[in-house]
Amino acid sequence: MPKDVTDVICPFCGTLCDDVVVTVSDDNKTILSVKNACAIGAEKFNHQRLPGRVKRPRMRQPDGTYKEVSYDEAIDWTAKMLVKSRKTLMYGWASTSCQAMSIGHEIAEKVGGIVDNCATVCHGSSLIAIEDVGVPSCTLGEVKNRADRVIFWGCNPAHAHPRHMSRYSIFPRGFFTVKGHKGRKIYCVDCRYTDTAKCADTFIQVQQGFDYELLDAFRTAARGEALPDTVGGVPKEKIYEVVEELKGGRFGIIFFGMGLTHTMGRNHNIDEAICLTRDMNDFTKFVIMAMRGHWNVTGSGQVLGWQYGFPYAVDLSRRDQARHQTGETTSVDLLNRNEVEACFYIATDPGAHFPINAMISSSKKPTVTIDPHINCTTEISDVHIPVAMVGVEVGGCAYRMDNVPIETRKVVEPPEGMLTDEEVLTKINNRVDELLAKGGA
Amino acid sequence: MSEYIIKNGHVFDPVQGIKGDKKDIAVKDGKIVEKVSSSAKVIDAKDKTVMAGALEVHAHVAGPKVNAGRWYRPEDKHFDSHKKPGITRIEGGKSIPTVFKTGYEYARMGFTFAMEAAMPPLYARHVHEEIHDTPIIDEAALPVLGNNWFIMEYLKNNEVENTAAYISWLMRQTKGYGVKVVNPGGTEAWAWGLNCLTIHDPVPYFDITPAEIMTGLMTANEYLGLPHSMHVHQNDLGNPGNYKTTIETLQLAEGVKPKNTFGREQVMHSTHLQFHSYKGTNWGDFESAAKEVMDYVNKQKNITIDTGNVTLDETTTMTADGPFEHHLHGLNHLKWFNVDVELETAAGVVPYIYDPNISVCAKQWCIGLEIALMAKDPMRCFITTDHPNAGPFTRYPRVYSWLMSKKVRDERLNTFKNADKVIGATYLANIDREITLYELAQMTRAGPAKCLGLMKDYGGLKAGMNADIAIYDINPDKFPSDGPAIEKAFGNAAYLFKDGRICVEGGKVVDMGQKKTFWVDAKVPENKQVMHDVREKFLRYYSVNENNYPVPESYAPHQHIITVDATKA
Amino acid sequence: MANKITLNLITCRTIQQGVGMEAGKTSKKYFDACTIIHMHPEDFKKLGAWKNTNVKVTSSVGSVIVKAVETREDLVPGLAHIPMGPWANRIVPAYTFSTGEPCFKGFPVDVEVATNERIMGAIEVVQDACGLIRK
Amino acid sequence: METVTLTVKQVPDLYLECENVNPDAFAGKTAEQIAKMGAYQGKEISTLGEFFTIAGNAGATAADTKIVINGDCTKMKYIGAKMTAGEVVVNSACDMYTGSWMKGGKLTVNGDVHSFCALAMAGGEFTINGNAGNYLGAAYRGDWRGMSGGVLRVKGNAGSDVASFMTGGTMIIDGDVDIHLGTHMEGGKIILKGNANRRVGGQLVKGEIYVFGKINVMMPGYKPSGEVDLEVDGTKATFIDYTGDLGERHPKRKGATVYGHLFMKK
Repeated sequence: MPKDVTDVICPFCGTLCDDVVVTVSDDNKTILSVKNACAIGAEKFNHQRLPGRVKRPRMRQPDGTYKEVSYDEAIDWTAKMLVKSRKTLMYGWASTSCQAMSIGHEIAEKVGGIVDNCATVCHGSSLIAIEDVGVPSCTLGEVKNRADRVIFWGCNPAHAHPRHMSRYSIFPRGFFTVKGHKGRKIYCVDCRYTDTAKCADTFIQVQQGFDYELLDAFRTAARGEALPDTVGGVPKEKIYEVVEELKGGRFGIIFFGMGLTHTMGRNHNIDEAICLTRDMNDFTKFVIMAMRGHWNVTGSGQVLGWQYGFPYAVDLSRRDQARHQTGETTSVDLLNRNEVEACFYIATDPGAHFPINAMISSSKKPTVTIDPHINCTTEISDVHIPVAMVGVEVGGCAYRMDNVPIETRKVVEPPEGMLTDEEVLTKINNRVDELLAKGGA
Repeated sequence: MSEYIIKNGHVFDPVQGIKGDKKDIAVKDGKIVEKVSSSAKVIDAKDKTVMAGALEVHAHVAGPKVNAGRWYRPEDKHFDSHKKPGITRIEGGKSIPTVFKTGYEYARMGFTFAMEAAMPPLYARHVHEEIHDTPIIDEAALPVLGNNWFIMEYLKNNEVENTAAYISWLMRQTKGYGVKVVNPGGTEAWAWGLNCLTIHDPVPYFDITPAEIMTGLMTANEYLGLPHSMHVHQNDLGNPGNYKTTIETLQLAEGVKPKNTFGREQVMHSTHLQFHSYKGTNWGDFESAAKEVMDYVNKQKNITIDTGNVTLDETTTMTADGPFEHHLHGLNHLKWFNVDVELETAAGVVPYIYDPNISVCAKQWCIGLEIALMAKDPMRCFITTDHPNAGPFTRYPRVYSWLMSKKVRDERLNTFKNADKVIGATYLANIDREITLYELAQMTRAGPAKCLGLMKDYGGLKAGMNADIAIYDINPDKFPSDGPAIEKAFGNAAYLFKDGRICVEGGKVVDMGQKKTFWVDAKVPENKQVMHDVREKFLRYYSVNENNYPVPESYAPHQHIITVDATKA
Repeated sequence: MANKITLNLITCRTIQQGVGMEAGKTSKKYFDACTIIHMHPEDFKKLGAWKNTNVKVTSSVGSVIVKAVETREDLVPGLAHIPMGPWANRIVPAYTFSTGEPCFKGFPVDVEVATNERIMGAIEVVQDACGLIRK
Repeated sequence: METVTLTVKQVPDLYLECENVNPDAFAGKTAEQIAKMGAYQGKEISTLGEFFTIAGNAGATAADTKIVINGDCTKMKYIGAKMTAGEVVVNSACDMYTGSWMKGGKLTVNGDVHSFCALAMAGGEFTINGNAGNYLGAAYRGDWRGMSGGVLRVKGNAGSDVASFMTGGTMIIDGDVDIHLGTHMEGGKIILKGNANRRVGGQLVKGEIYVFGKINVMMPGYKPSGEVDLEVDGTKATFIDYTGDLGERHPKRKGATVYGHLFMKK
């Protein structure tokens, strides 16, 4: 008899919806259907049963083809690579559990790795900004229960966080927001008229790359100072009008995304948005939140935070200290500058998401990729170690975009003999210990 | 398990009333015993001081705001991240050490237990993840309840039983230890950008006052018979003139009787009292009110306090008192972190520099020391830095040196830039008292253990208690006269036994021990109303499902559950 | 016929790209979602191209072949969008301004019609650049 | 003053961390002792002697020590970092952190420097006879204390995020800069002889920026408040005085608000 697994956590985006219902086959091996998830989340669960999944590690042969090898062989190769390399990029972590990350960090500390997560090409800019000016924020339930002014700035939840608007930000009725959507004023600031913009009461079309100037104009307007006639293509009248509306609210929130983090000035755009938020607290209650992408990229920042004190780009290469300098110890910079000798990727696909010049640099170095599926990175790696899908075939702790920790659930069994991230990392850790005890690779 | 006998040491144990006498301490199977076999390993403690392991009664060492303070301050560890030789991991952070450094440093100073002072229930899993990764020391965490919607709604109608049932449910969900209150009502008001600065300010919408919240929680706490009392961070923290509110709050305990099986005698623990003992009307005429506050504390036996000593460092303030952090940011303009937590609480973080050249900071330093030095009963006054708010806990040895040597603290006092002004606004210059080793053992061992309801196992060296033992290179007959020597001795335990295992030797961590997580399972009669309310709130107002809220036991692999039974209350 | 126009390019997530990614990097869904460039109708006119024509997009770091399409998410003239993925990343400049973040949004590209050029597969487009395809 | 001459004999494969190459670390050491000082390349620790030929002994103190470095230093970090006195001359381009946390003495680089140089510089003279990278004279991540003292001169161009969180000292750039000059500045003086791309003085609290060339896009929070005749680094000219950033908080002194100033040469 098929059965329903309830309260399942969706391991796709930082919204970390926890109300998904997954129907699984009687033998716990196959996912039959998925309820409550968005299109992307449902696809992730469904991928579990797609044919053609790689079930054993593969190693690239001299002729460029891949040959299946045992887990032990792949793990031995990986451990030797790590022990030999003087500086290794250990990138990814955003799609695995906090428990797995911890083991990874232990390995990095022994072999001199640089641990970086997907924030590096995503909300890294936001983390820099928060390091610089802090961040007044809240949990998503606060937004649902209190917010009456909601701004989406350079983010497009309709595409990237599909259930965000219905669960937290636009439509839900909360304790002090009994009118739901009707009680909220929704603003969208973007260079495109996105599907999110279509849900907004007010759309402000900013010229691409002028967010910093526009945010500065908002702050200038909030202080009652003069403005030029237009800023970033937006007339000053509009800016004054919106600022007054925001001041008139009881609880305002700015959600922002890649439109700020990737655009010219990067961290400064967020920095200025945070400062605007801070200023608005002189008039009413205002908070701001990053729309974190990967479901557990926040978790990686948290674990690195409590173990080393930095949220990403943590350089343990000297083994006697932890360092962090965005622009130096960040993955793309390390690859651009050929600062590392080997690459270790886990739970990520830089091959698809890094600029090609960084990946060309990566492809010239010994590389191991640990990922459930074949992707653009596995196919330029020396070794691909497939693992169980975290959040589908194995549980583990994850952190939502508002840093709320939620335990993901196992809903089905992984393919027979398939190891989990935690198991693979533990084996690598043990093998590294053996090699180091013998004095190296 | 191995046996040890600690010989020839000067033992200070308030539990047995031993004041520096030479006494052998025997250890077997993790406990202190009357005697051990002849094969026991001998530890020579000649010319050394032997005490029980110390207990931290109030520190922010694990959880979301602590970690925010860590990762948003890379500058706090850019030149302060090192690996020491041996089995330890990399240790980083000055004002907010990483979890590894936290465990090691407490152990090196002779501590074996630390209470995380503020756990937002929705973030309990995070707190436990960090506790799990903190080596050696035992830990527990206090869920914050003073701005919780359930609590405010029940107490508005004086529903003590429902309040107690909810607390019981919440402690089980969060693996929590007791009842923490931070700026009652004020933090909920902060969700609208407001605050409650007196204990009679009504909480917006909830139609209840901070005084009613505290009285209700004290009653519920005793109804349940929890090991610890209500633990309160009062309203109006850190503002000149707040001492009146402080005394008024303490007065709420008058007539409330402790009811528990743990030997606890207080019904209210008022934390970091230094921040609440200010006279004056602004930062210009700001003065110490330590005398006024301590006169009250000394005569009111059912309250305990801790100091919150300013250590004169660059540090990171962090508290569930959201409006206070916003206020502080307005004063120093340094980076402000804030998170409001749905239905429960909030937290803020702001870096702060306690600059000895600024007289306000110097006065705060005086007030913290005055509170400890004016305390008549060292079993009710505990030394803290409200880590990291008044300074990092790693400065305890320095705080001890100021408390234990008038010479050392007067040297500091007299060299402040505005020494005359500081001395004129405080009492410290006229205080001659020096805390003795025995009093220190009361203030850092026996006292906090009793206050936390842990006196059966912690805080003393009596047979049957945990073999948590700190041995310091201090000869009581030749107590060091200079500050650095005192600091060195207290900062580098000659030995630390944790559950009968030597974890620190010669100031060096040699064993990770087997740390335990404590939590309290309070049994109450089945309460359908509360369970209905819980379901309702999760369905309608929380952003997570009820089934994803609890912290599973796997997060506390060596859990120690204290069970209380309030089913017949 | 103006054969080459210069546009300001951004790369962003789309829901189709997200679905395709979770279906698998080698899936048709992923290919269909990411091998496109969204352009404004006026820019189609300037380019002299029909909708759904293959174009060659060239930045300071390289070129890629994708299909030019119109989108329901309106752009302003002069602004173009390729969904994030290995195709977009063939032309994203890796320069980070020492922030760790490459130039994913807001860099100039030349677009020209390339009707007869083939669009590479997801893995091919990466392996090709890395010199891993044996000819 | 004693001179130690370092000549590169081996260019590192990765990057060499030269935190020991400064007068403070060398002081009181002979050439042999200097050769034995450590330098990291990733996790591998080697010695300065493996990478440099070292001639001459250091003086007794940092102030008595001059270091001259010849050969290719493009892959060497931290040269002259944290120096408090003495002199360093590098006849090559250098990598990151050159002269960072410098407190005194004189540092000259006859070539380009990469990013994060002169971070939180507090004193001394630092001259770059080439181009500088990003975050020149800025604060370390998270810190609100950038360059606070000393004089920094760049003969060529500088990158983005120059002088972020600057609180004091003087920075003179003969060439152009990219985006974000003097962001979050709270004191000190920047003289830019060339052009700036965009975002000059954003979120500036206090301090002065002089621009001889053009700014592509002015920040909206700046407003012209008149013209002044000034002599700036030897050049006499009329400047338009802009006050700002009006979007940012500003301190008050004796009841009057203190603004930052951006002087644009006419």
